[in-house]
Amino acid sequence: MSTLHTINKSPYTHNTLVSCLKVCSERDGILLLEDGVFGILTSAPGADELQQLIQRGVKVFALVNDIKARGLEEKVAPNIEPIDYNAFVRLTLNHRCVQSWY
Amino acid sequence: MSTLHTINKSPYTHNTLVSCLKVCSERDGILLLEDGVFGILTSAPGADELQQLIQRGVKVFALVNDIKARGLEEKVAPNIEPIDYNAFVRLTLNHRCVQSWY
Amino acid sequence: MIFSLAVYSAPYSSQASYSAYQFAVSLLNQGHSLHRVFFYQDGVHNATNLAAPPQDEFNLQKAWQRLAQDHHLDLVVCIAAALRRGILDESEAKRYDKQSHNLATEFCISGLGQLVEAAVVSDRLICFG
Amino acid sequence: MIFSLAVYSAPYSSQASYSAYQFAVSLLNQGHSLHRVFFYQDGVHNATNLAAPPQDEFNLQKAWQRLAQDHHLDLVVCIAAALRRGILDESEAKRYDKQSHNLATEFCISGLGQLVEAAVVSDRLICFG
Amino acid sequence: MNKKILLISRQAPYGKSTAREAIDIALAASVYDQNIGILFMDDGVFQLLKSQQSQHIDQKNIALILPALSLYGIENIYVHRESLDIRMIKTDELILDDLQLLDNNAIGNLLSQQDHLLSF
Amino acid sequence: MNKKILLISRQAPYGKSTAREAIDIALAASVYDQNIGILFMDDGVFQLLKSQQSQHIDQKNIALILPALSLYGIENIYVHRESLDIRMIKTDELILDDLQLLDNNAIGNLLSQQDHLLSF
Repeated sequence: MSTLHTINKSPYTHNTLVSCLKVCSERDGILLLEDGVFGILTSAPGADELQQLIQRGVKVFALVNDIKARGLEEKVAPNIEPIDYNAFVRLTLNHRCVQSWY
Repeated sequence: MSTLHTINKSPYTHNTLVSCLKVCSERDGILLLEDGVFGILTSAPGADELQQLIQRGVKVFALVNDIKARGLEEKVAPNIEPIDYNAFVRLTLNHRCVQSWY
Repeated sequence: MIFSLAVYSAPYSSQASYSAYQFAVSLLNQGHSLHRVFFYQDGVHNATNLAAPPQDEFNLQKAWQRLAQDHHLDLVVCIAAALRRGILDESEAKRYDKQSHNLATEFCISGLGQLVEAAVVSDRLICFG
Repeated sequence: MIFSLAVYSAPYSSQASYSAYQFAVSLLNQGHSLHRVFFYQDGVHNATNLAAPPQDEFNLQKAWQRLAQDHHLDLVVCIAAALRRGILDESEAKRYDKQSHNLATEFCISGLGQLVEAAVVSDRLICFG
Repeated sequence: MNKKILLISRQAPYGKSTAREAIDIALAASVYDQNIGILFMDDGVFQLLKSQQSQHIDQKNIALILPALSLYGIENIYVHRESLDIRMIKTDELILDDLQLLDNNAIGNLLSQQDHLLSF
Repeated sequence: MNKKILLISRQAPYGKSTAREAIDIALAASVYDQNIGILFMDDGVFQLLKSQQSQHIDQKNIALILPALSLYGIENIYVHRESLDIRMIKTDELILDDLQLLDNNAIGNLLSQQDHLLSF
């Protein structure tokens, strides 16, 4: 079974996304939430590594409420799936455990 | 007159030091304190830019209490001056105003 | 499935405790059970009964209380973190000779062991910080 | 010279309010004057009288109070930030129908204008956050 | 005594209350007869996106509060150009249109001309 | 029911209370009969420097608290090797000598074997 990583800090300000990507395994999932959703931007630090991980099988999600709140709906990078709180709950059940990065 | 910049976040974790260095003028001063004192390490992100600014005239200080607390006394990069709280107060008087980065 | 949540941030100052609340609402709506919400570090401020936010702002303290009433939730505040941050129930206030106490109803104060016990009992433990 | 300080972080959780305190001690020792310390954002938690940290840990709330007594300091807590975070004096507690209040002596609650006034009056305004 | 005071707002909206509480200070400061400016830089520039819909997380919309700055007489609203560029944000995406875009050197100069800096 | 629980401590000591409060959880957890481990990574590795003298900022010395981990029966103490390397910290500077150094892949594997992750 695999790990779900949640990231709630802006990748422009904190190193959390980059730290997470280093130890993320190929069957893991990543959920961006709160200020972590700035990681959906193609200009974000770590965005290229994130796309490479997606190509290798990592699934990346972002909380749609946080995307809309910050006005980023039109800016979501390819292969990142916006989800709501209900899907967040289901996601935690599809993974063995959850690592929260902050 | 010039600006004193204080930085209290670790440069390994936050982008504050790098942001500060971008807008730091040649007659400015920089004080590293709290977790900002990890910026005294030669391996810190932004350490090279910091040394370049020092060469151009920027004065860089670090709070000695915070250096000692974190066990970094032997690791201070060249041209960074450890100072105590009393010298911190005097430093704020030698500059026109203080920009706190966090 | 059995969930527990750990909340490490203060309401208003940080969005993390709001996210934890929305997560709790969603898992309960899906029929899962919520064994415990454990408030640690600045998360203990979720349990103050003295907050008076503007009427037109979301009141997270009240929202936790309503959710606890509706679903018989166990909202536990870490005693060590609470004492350092000025969140006290009546008996702690007496013990430390304080004139007042400020723990909201529906919350209780207990030890760090309650977080470990929650981990043992729950299928999922999610941290919000 | 006339200083004022702005403190934006909670004691214990963050080192910033401790740094502000040491800065205040140093400037007073050097004979400067401290017009005001303004507590904003999570800094308002410096003013709780309910914190009960372990005996062998530095008690920042008490340290501010002693410093204020010794030097007749003006320790001002922002009312908007305090109401949202559950820091109340007696009259605010009455206004918002709360059973208790928790503002420590030596601190007072006032508006954001007190920070602006401090900036106008002071030669140096230093922010700790 | 008329003082030059610059607020520097560097945090993203919503994840922390910092952005919101910096604006509150700007509005409070405007009633005093001082020379108040505000500078958005780093993640603070995200506060300026006009497409924000913060009702989805039960918070007040910062894009709707910001126009009050000029109504309250705060004329000098600065934005760090490089912070916009790094985030690939174009000026037509911003809620305010009377913004002064400054490069790194101009910001260094701006800071050095102030009497006080209030940073968030 | 014996569960595998890993604490992940990623914050520097002293600037925030996070590092200290993570250790408190580890010590509290040890009295339960579970399989408890702790991983230091990112700035969390600074907690391990033995030269700390935190009395200079009136805080308790984390380097003096950490040896309690093994006394309390927490045998698995992991350190992210790259976090040490990036900070140019050598293992002989560390307060504990029973540390298991792990590379990126090994940490990915370690996480995937746990029942719960408690992150700080």
